Amino acid sequence: MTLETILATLGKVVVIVAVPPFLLGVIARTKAWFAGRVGPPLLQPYYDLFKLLAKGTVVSRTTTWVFVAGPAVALVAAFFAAAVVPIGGGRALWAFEGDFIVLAYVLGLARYFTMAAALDTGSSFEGMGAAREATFACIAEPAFIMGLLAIARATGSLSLSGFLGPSIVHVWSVASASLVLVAAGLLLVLLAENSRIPVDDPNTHLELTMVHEVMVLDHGGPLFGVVLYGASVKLYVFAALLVRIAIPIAEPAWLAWLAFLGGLVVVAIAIGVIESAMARLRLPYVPALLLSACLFCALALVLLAR
Amino acid sequence: MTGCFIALGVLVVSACAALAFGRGGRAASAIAACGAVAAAALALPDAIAVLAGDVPAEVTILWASPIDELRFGLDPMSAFFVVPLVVLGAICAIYGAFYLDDQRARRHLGFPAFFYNLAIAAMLVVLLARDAIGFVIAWEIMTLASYFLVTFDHAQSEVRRAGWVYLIASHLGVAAVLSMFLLLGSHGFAFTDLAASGRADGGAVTVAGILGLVGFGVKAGLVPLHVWLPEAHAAAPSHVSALMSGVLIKLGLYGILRTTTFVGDAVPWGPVLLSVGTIGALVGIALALYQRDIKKALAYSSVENIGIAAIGLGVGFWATSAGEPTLATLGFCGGLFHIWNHTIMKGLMFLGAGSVLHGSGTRDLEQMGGLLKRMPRTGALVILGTVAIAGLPPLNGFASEWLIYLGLARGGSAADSSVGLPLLFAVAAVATVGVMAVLCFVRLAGIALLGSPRGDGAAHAHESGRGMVLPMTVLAAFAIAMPFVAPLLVDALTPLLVELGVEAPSSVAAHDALVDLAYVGIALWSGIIVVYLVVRRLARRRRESETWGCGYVAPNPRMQYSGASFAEGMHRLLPGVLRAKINVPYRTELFPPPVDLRANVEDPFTRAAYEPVLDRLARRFGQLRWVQRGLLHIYILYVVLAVVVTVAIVSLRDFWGGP
Amino acid sequence: MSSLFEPLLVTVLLVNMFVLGASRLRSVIGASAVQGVCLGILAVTAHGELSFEVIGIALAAVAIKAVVIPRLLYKAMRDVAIVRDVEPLIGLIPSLVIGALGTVFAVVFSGTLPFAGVHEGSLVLPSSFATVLTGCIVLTTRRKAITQVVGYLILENGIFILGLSLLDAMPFLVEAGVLLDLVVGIFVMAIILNHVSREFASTDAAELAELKE
Amino acid sequence: MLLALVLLPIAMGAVALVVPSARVRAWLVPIGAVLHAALTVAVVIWPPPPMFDRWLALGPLGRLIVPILSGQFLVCAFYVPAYLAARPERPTRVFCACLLALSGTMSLVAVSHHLGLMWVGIETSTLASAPLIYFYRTPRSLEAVWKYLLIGSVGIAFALYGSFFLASSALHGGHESSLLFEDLVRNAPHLSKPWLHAAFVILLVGYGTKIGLAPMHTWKPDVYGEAPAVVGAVLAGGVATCALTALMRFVQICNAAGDGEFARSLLIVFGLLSIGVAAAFMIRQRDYKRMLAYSSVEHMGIIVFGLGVGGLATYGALLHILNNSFGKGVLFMTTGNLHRGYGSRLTADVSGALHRFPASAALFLAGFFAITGSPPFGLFLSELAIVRGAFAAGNYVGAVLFLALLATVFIGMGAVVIRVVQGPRAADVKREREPLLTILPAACCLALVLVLGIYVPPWLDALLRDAAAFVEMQP
Repeated sequence: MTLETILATLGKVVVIVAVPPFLLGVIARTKAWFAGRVGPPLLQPYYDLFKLLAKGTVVSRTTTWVFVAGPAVALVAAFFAAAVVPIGGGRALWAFEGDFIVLAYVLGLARYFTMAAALDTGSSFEGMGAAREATFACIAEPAFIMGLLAIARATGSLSLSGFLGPSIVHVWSVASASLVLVAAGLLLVLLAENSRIPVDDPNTHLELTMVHEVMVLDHGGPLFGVVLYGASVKLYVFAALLVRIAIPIAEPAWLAWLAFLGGLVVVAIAIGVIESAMARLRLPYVPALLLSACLFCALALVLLAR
Repeated sequence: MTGCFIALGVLVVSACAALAFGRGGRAASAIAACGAVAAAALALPDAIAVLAGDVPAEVTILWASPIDELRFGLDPMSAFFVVPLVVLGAICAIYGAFYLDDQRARRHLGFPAFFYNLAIAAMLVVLLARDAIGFVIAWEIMTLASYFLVTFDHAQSEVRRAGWVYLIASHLGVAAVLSMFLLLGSHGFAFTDLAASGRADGGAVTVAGILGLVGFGVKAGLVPLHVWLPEAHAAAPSHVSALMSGVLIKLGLYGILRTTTFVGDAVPWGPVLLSVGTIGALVGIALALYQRDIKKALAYSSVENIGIAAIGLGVGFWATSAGEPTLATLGFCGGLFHIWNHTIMKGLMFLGAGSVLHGSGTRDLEQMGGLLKRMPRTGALVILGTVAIAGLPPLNGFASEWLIYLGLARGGSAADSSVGLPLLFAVAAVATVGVMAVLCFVRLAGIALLGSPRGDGAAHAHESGRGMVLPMTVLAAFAIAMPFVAPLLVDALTPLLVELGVEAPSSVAAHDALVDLAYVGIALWSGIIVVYLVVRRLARRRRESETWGCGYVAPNPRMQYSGASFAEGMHRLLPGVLRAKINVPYRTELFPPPVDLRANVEDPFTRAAYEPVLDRLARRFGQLRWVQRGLLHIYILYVVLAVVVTVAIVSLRDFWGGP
Repeated sequence: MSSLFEPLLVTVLLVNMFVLGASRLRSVIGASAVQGVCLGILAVTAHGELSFEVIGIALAAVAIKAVVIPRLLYKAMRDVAIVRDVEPLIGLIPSLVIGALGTVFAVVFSGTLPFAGVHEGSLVLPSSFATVLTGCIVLTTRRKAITQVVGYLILENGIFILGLSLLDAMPFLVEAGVLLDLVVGIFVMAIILNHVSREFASTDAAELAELKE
Repeated sequence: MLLALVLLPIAMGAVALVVPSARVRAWLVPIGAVLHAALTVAVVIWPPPPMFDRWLALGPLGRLIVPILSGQFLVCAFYVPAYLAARPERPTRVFCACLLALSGTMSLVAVSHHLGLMWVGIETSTLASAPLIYFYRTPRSLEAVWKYLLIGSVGIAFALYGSFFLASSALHGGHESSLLFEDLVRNAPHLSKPWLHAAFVILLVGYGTKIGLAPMHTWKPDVYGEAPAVVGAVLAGGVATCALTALMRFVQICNAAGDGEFARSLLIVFGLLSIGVAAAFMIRQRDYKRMLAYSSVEHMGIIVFGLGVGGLATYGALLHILNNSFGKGVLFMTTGNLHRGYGSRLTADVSGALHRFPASAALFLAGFFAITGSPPFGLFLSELAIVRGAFAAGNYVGAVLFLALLATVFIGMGAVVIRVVQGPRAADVKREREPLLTILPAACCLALVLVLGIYVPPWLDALLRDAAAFVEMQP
């Protein structure tokens, strides 16, 4: 473990811990810019986090330890996912064969405990959010796995760091069409998983329309802080996947890092643009949207497996 | 082998003793439980020894005709199934003793104890049998004993119906299995002779293979044949459904594995098991989603898990025929470990459901709620069970699915497109099943344990005694420990893989994968514990108040999301035939009278396929009734006609030199 | 003596036709008595020498078939006070036609069987089989219970004819046993018939159809 | 010695007629049965010489059938005292006498080696069983007796006619015709074939009526439905077995004459037809006693099918005769208890018997599993031998049809039995007293069938092999 690798891993850990809330800031600022407002400062999410962690909390009488376990497991799962996804042109913190399946199932674990925490409060709104989240996940998950599987099949490796590494450059040259399909599919999955506009409206006030926000309706103070932070890391994970597929630069380390961080910001801006340009889809149409994500990835799989 | 025989003796003796002391109730259950535990203690070392590479023993006992001789043996394949049988058998026996205790006054507890031990003994003989007749006799005794266990409280009509459906299905299954043995039994009935006549190619061997698949598939619960499983598990007392779901249906898979050793590749086992498994998994979890009775939901989840195990075995067989030992090892290890894991998880879940039923007095999800507050220990164990059975990482459910995933993914990405694509789409299918399982089991745990109680049974629920919680804790410990123990067990499976036809099984790939997973497990466990403690500490300054209902002041439990509404989103996306028939009379009057919604949640295969066919057949038979109309003349006419017609045919045939 | 053989068998066949055609019960019982007598004479003529055994059989047959059983049936007919005539289920003419067909079938069938021994090409087998078939037709087509008993009697006569051709082979004891069983059978049927008439107030077959699926 | 076997029960019957007190008369039946059984054991161990120049003899078949008959009668006999005690108002004089006489006539059939004598034996057994069926003196039982007598007599007449055909087949085959089996078997190859074929057909239909093969089975449901349970047991176990013995003698003659193939094909057709008809009428049967009758038709079909398949299946058929007669005993005696307890035979009125009559209901359920051939019981082994024979003989269609029909019977019969045995427990229902003597015989039958399912003792196996070889005698 030379000094240089220690420094690299430290750098990666810092990025994983520090960058995610910044993405939320960028999205908020983009939406404000679109609406002609000045918008909150880029570091607003950090301020919110510190404020929330310092506050006391109000807990419903019907809840049990599951209510607290929800946000905790969500955060752990998000960090684990971040550790497995390759960062800045190089490899991920942790890479082993078939880690993209563990990634999907760890996110499933987070989803389990978030939904359980929502049901723990016994409120009809949180139950509604949990039910919707479960239904949409049932269609988003296969798309996610098929997308990653397509790239794995194309590059021959089964590890995220493997197939999102340098070998993807060759795939771009050979089968760029299917990669675009995969990227589109993963973008839709990103929007669904991180409660972005077409699937869910993050800052609406009408509980009946929410999906993710309503699941954490009752979490207050530090609990909500942990939830927020977990959600941001999860957004970072999906964005990082998208960036590593879209911008496969690995050669000069500084350029790779720059491209990676720049890519994250570009993805955040893209999300902000989509949120400003579109309104939330009616609920019965969301499965149709996610089904199209599935079809994209399946088509990519078929094309690549030819 | 001697350990197993002594265990058999202990089981049968304790069963009869339990029957004798039945009147005492508690004495009977205690004797039976001790018998089961002693048998486990005796049989386990034998099985583990054979698994660890000891030379398999074979015993031949000469018997009176027409059986002529009975052969018994313990080879890696049997030993692999003996371990879960005796372990879960002992645990459920202890649980059962306490579970049935409060019925001591009303019921004669000797009988369930007797049939319980008899069932375990019969299953042990099934696993030890090395000749067809001994196998079929033990198989049917197992069916009869489990039938009497399922219909323990036969006062309720649906229990009787469940028992009856189980009896018919098993009987038809045995008929198919018997025909297979007879088709292959031309040289003799020992398994070695069956394998010998199995090597001769020809249509008969393929037909025998298919008969074996169908016959054992009924017991394993492969999809079109699974209709008896949900009703039987819902009707049986919980420790019996745990035993049945944990071990009995696994013997179906054991039977299929035995058939593959007889029939060899006259039947393309890889693709067959893969497709049957995928369909089974998808249909099983789709039906488990909207079940209102938690034990039925768990039973359908068993159908799903058997499907996943079949997929694992399918990958193994496909890779063996394609000549890739590493892939075959991955598939087989995945499939076989999933059998062990499912035994642990499903046993824990059914015992948990039993404890919930014992505490809250109901199995109906819509009457439960808030049980975690009232039954903290059972609640926690059930949540751990649901996480495991949904196949989520740190626990054992994911360990075996993980190997199956690797087998499928590696096979898919390496092989050419004609074979690769189905494998890759199988990965997608298993992923869908996994995420639907998460939905199904969050629904079970969430609606039953969390929130506020919906029925007064749940409101006054009381925690189960130590006797019921301890067995569940043991199973939970297995579930937690399994992913870390798995890497050590992989090379224990190599003799079994050789028996399944893998030439040079290299368990390196499987070993490395499990080691990676162990690290993932350690990371996740430590992360969750640390972060949970930190978050709890952060949120220590807290104030209790009502749940936020958007300003609505008087919330009541009925406003909570119910099981049906939770699954309704996904239920609507299911294909039409799998959906429950919900009929709501549509009233158009100005002041419509109260209307009730009735959902027919009967198994779609029974409702759409089996019942109509059987009804039509019964009516067709009914039309034959006029033959017995009561008129004496007609009866005598039958006799006369019988003489005249037969004489005519015979003499004509003779006259014209018939054959 | 053997010259009487053929005409007697022909008379038996004629009696068959008469039984099928008769509409009154009394005449049917009379016909069965006549057939009994013919059988008696047949028993004697079937064998050359008149041993004590053969005469005994003949006398027993005539006594039982012509005297004991008909009187029994007449008494039963009187006790039960039933309507005198025979109500056939399918009408007299069709039963006659079926009777004729039966006889033809009997002749054709016995043609296929080799007939060695003294009765080369004789009418024994066809007449025996025809009588058996007539008995069956009476059993299956007549509504009254008493006519069914008569039908059974004619069936037994048919079998007795074939028995005669084996007389030298069949020891006396078995022949007597067969006759004895016939008597006991008819006797038990008559007893049951009284019970039936007391219980059901008529021996019509329609009442006797309660046991059914 | 052999004559004693026949005359002893008839003598006991005569004594029963004379004895004044009802209790003593009721106990005469079991005493007679015990004596008969003792005599049987003596006869089987020290085979006596044939009597009346080989009219009465004990061949290999006889040595198997006589013990079955006397054992079965013994078990049923011990049921009679308790059965009659429950009906003090009924006159039992004729009942006991006829029952004992029936045992005598059955033994006569088993030991007689003369065609005519055997016919007389079967005819007298029919007449002896008529008053037994009419025991309840109801219009329905009267109708049952009338049908039993008429159809039985027509059947017996054809049997006699067939015997005459067989005698004349010897006569016209160029040899002096004799009705002794030894002679018939000895010069079997010289019998004229057309006569033999016609004889076998008529005999098959004649004795088939007594066995209860389809389409001549129509009297069985009415008779077993109306007769008292113990009479049903004796008829199904005893009289049917005698008729089967007669049929086996003719199969042996056909085998000896080298015409085995012809006889076997007919037996297979009639066997499968019987199982099919029984299966068809078993579905949604409303009366559980009539259901037993169809079960009897089915098992006769199975035995005849076994004889038809030949080879290993003949051994299976003989073992099945033994298992079936005791299996039927369990079912009939337990239904007798349930019928007396509930006062009705319709499955609609009887449910949840396990709560009121636990012992009888449990035995009834176990009997059901035994009779439908579930493994731990003997009937599974015999049916397995039969199917194994069928597969070995390559008769796949027959074997598959056999298994399918057995499955249908299981479903049909199971629906009735499960409905009767299991059921809701009404509040006021309490466990009723069941006299030991009504339970013990059924339990012994079940125990025997269970033992036969696991271990067939060597001496019994030797008996079965000799009988099978005897029936399968090649020219």
